[in-house]
Amino acid sequence: MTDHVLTYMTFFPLAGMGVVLLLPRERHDLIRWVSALFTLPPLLLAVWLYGHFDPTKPGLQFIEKFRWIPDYNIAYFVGVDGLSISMVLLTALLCFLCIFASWGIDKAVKGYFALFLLLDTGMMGVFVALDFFLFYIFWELMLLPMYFLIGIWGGPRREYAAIKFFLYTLLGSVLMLLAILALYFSSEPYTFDMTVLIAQNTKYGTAALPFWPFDRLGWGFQHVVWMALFIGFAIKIPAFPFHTWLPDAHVEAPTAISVILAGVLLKMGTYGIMRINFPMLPAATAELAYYFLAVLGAWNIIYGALCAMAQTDFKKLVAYSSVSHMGYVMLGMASFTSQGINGAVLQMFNHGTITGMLFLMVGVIYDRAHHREVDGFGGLAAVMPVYTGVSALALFASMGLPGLSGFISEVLVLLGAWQKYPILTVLGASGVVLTAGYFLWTIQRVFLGPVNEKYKTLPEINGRELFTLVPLGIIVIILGVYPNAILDLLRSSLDELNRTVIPYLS
Amino acid sequence: MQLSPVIFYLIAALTVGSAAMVAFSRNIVYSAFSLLGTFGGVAGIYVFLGADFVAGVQVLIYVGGILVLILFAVMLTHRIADVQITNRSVGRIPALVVIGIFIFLLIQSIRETPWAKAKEIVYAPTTTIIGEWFLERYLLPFELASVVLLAALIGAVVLARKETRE
Amino acid sequence: MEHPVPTDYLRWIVLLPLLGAATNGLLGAGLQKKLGKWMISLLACAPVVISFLLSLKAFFDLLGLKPEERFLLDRVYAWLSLGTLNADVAFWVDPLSAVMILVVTGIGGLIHIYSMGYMHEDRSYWRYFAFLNLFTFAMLLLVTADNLLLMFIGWEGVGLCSYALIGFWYQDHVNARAGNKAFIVNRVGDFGFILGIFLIFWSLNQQGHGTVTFREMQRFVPLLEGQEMWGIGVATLATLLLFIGATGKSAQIPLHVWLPDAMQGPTPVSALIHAATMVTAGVYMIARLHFLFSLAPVTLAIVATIGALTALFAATIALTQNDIKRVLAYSTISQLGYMFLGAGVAAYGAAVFHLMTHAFFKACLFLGSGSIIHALGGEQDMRKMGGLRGHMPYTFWTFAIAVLAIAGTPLTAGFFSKDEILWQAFSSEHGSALLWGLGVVVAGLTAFYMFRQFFLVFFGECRADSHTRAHLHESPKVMTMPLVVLAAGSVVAGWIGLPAAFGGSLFAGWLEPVFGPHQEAHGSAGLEISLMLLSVAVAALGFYLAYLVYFRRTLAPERFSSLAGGLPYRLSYNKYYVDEIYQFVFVEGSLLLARIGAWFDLHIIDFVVDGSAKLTAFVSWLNGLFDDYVVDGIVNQVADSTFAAGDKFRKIQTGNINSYLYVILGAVVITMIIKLRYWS
Amino acid sequence: MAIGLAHYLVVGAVLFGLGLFTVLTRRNAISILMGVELILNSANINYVAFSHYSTGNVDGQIYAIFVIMLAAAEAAIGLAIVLAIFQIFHTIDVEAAETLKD
Repeated sequence: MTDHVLTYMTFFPLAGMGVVLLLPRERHDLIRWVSALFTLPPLLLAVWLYGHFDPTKPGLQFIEKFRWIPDYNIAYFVGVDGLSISMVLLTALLCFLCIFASWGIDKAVKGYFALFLLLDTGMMGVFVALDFFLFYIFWELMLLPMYFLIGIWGGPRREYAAIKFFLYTLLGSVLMLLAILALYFSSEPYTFDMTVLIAQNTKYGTAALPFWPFDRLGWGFQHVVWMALFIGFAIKIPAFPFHTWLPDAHVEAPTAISVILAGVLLKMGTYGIMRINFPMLPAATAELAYYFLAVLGAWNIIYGALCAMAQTDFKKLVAYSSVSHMGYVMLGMASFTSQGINGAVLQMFNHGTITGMLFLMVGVIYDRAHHREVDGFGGLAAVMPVYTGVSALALFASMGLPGLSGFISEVLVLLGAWQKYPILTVLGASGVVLTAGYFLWTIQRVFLGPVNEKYKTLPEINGRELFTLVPLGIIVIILGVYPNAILDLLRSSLDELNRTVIPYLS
Repeated sequence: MQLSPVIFYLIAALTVGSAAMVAFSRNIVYSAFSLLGTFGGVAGIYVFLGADFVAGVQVLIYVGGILVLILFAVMLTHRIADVQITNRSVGRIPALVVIGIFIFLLIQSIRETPWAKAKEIVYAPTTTIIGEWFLERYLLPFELASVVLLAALIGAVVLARKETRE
Repeated sequence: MEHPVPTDYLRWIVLLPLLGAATNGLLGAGLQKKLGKWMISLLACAPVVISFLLSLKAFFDLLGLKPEERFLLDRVYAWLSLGTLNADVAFWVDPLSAVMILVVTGIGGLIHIYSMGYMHEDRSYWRYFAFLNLFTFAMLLLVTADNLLLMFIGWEGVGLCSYALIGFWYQDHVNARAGNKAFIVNRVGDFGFILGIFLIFWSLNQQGHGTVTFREMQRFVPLLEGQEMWGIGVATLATLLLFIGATGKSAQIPLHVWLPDAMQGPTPVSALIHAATMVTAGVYMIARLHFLFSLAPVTLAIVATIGALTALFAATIALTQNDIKRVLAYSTISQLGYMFLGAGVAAYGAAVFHLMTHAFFKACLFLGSGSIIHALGGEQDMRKMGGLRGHMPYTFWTFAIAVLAIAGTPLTAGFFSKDEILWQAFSSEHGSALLWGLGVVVAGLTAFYMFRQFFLVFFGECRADSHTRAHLHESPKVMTMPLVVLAAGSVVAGWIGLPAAFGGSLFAGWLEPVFGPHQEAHGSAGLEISLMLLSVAVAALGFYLAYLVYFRRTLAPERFSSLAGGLPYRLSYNKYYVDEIYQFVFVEGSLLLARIGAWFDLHIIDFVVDGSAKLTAFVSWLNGLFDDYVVDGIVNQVADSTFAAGDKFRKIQTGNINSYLYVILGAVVITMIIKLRYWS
Repeated sequence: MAIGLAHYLVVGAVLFGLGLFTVLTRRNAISILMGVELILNSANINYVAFSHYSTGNVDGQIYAIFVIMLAAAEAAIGLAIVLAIFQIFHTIDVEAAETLKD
């Protein structure tokens, strides 16, 4: 059992999909409960993993490896280190909670939950895969259900959103595939094994390529591959200017899918950069991080915050706030300091829980009022006090209020970034003020003020909704008070990661 | 004169001859039964080529499965009496011409191409190694094959079942 | 370090109010319904009172230690440790923070008790006390934190509670907006503060001693001398950034705008947060980091100047306001200006001293005004008050004492602390006669506007409507008792800080382990006494003017308001239009930027994205046309000619699968012929 | 003359031609399927022959087995379709059952 814990975690939901498909399609409750049952074991295993992971070792743990397609040196190779275990925890948790957030889906229930479970497997796989080929398969596996989940169960403009999402990510996938093949054919012997590719990271050339525009930029093979991978990942993050799929996808997607999108999918971008770009292409990383991670990250923070301020759709507002918050991750990891990179990964985790809460919270109000116009509410605090309390927790955590988890990661990121890019840090930190501005304004418009007569009788948040929100809220508080709960996992792995890049920094 | 070429030519003649029966016979039942000769002949050729396992599979699946299936289909869809009418064929002459040219060209190219030669030609049993390879190198296609077969099975059941009106 | 006394009770000073907040916040609604409000009061007040007792214990424990090792440290657990960054959750009490925890829990406790009376009618009684406790927790955390990051939690935490309590009656948009304003303006300050922390940590890290802990910082800060960033000394830059934080929290120019609006909250909140404790956090922070500020004379000069200017600026606004709480709010800003003036001339002890005395008399004033507002059924306009002296004796007398104290009447607390600051402003090496002059002018203005308020409220005709007048009553005991205690404090608290000329200050001696030996004054005792007399004279002049205008009414106020075409009056009455300017520049500015950003997303980026999709579609349409007309045209031509030529092959061109097979076969045959003929 | 690769290929080629002929000329769906079987068999002969003479390993044989598998699936589905068509049109003449096109 313990030898294959990652495999079980990854494929349990897939088995669940099989079971769900065999269930009669009109037994909605049965389907829901079976889905919940099949997302619970990964969560329990993730907790077990958390307990048994040895945080003092920087390397990979819980490795499983066997030859899969030996002709092309493709292996089934999974394992976790500090970077991925945090993401695995997040994925397992959010997937479990999102099943409950999906309870209200009543259109083609069977298909929805089957696709959801497939998505779960895809996401988990991305975070545990250590073979490039496997990684790509999971990456694409996740794209497909996402497309259908948005395109079928989404809002009024779902087709547009789904296709936009699909095209954007497909573009990213194509570039990534090219980069993967480029790395494969420059490895010796040909291999998709990430650990081997990392061990060979000095081999990929940095001499400028002899054709335009690379000769002008002084870019070598490494840089080109880096850029291809980066664009693939940047679309997922989403970094400016590849971010416009996000608001549309979020607004149209059903609540649980928004949570998954923001909570897990966005992390794949930054995870990929840290898992692949950093150790495999350290020279290019050292050269390009400033322009494409730090500057873009700071710009993301401010730009996302400003765009969020202008939104009137609650969900769109939260979506743009994600753009802003992911900027911190980029800025933090570009600093190559212990605080910065740990803060970045912690921010990924925190953003997952906090934004998850925010989307769940928007979902609650949307289910009741059937619209999301920020200006259309008012005085909800008097109507739904418990809901207001939980929402306030989420909103303040997102603002980076000290004592809650968002603060820790933002401070670490900015503290780390300051040591390399003080000016960008000042810009990034000003995002904190803007964030406070638009969220407070939102609180004021939605929750405060005189009660809107139309919504005087809205029912209070119910037990199921609380069940999805409260665990996240507890995590948000615990990590604010005791961030070592996650930082301990990350520290040694990420410091090791830093050490691979630092020698190349000029 | 060695025995094996003789046997080879016999088998080849059986194969080709019964294939010709399939192609030219006016009676579909004869065509179907001629297939038995072709399939058996091909199995013999496999034996000649040292592919014992494939030969076995050929006999089991083609002769034992597909052929029986075809015969069933023939029996289910025709009254034996009016076979000639239903097994009509059209445009034989142009087809024969074109295919004749085609076969001629094929044989030409078979003769002219310098085929790669194996280092040594072995006549060892292949079942073991095929079995191993199925579970190693060809694991994915092997698994896929089972899925395909399952799908075909279900599909055939769905298609052939009588539509019941409610 | 081993301590002769156990220190792990320190955490309870801080955590008890948090526990109170948590129970009231989570269970309060139910408890209030089931058990009544007394349970809430008990849960809220008991922790603060116990905290106060524990603070006293800490104070006496400190007294029992030798002056040079007078501090207590309670390390709870490692909070953040990454690379060279090490921040613990640890509570640190030295003489400075001992003063602060006594003030916070002492005055905070009194205000808790007062609130039991003031808020009695409110439906959200539990929510009020949950936030009040949470505030106490955050403030205690701020003052006992042993490192900058932990302090920052308290720093922002008080901001949050202030936000929640200002907007406590959230059903009114005005209150909610005031809360927002407070939080956002504070955030601007915090932005500077956190950058200051980064800068300090980074530059110490450069020296190999990255730390955010106060004690270690004190040890290593001298290393910063000579280090530069962007052409400015690191110490100067860092202190300036921290000072931005202080201006936000302590409502100094230019971030003072939130405090007057903060008066929208319940009055006890104004007393606790916006007068006695939270707003003094900036002063405390500067005092805490005095070793750093002392390295940066430029910053000190700026601090002193901003302090003096704020004092003057706020005082001039206070002259013309009619809202009883707004006058007090501007007076708070003005008094905070004094404290910054003191801190800016490196007289940290004097600043902290004034902080403490101010806490007493300003809390007393606010609670007194709360008592008045309570009695008048929520009326806050002084033009509708008057003649309340007879109706509310306790309130009257305590208010009178507090007004005397703030006006700097000799022998009251305000007198000693204010004069200490003025004397330091004059005599310290960082001070100047100009700063002193400004301070004295403000003293005169303070006396004027405080007595203006006093006379308007308590003397003359009662201008309230008859209904309100019929209900006039003194407030209940639970509200007046705290007033009496605070009034007593407003007098007595000053006596522990006698000027050097009168025998020296106990208070300064107490803080000596923190700030180092008391600075030798440059002037003589005689000079000190004469300057003191001068400022008292100026204050007396202010009193006399107020007396003439608002008590004797021999001078019409219009004589002043119409001065110089009424411009100074209008400026003062409209708070120099700062709110309007900020609204226009910052709020509208960022909204404009926001709209530009959103527009850019929608019309540029999405235009490119959708455009490329459309372009692809267009290209494929063109492609289709090409296929339809060019390729198919040729094919059709060929087919037609074949058709015409070979009628005999009509039979095999049936259009079914066979024809395709033939085509394929034909193509293969032709290819093979070519291959065999020409390429072999 | 010893039997070599070419012999097998020729058998395969002829078989292919006959299969093609059947597919081309027959109008009976079952006969067409028989033709397809002939074509598949000819391909298999080539696979196994190449496997034996050219590569010397069993790759070709494995491909042949996969082809047989696919043929089985194809036959099952194809004949099922034929039966279904027969039930509807009462004929399996492909030209008579052209309504599918419309």
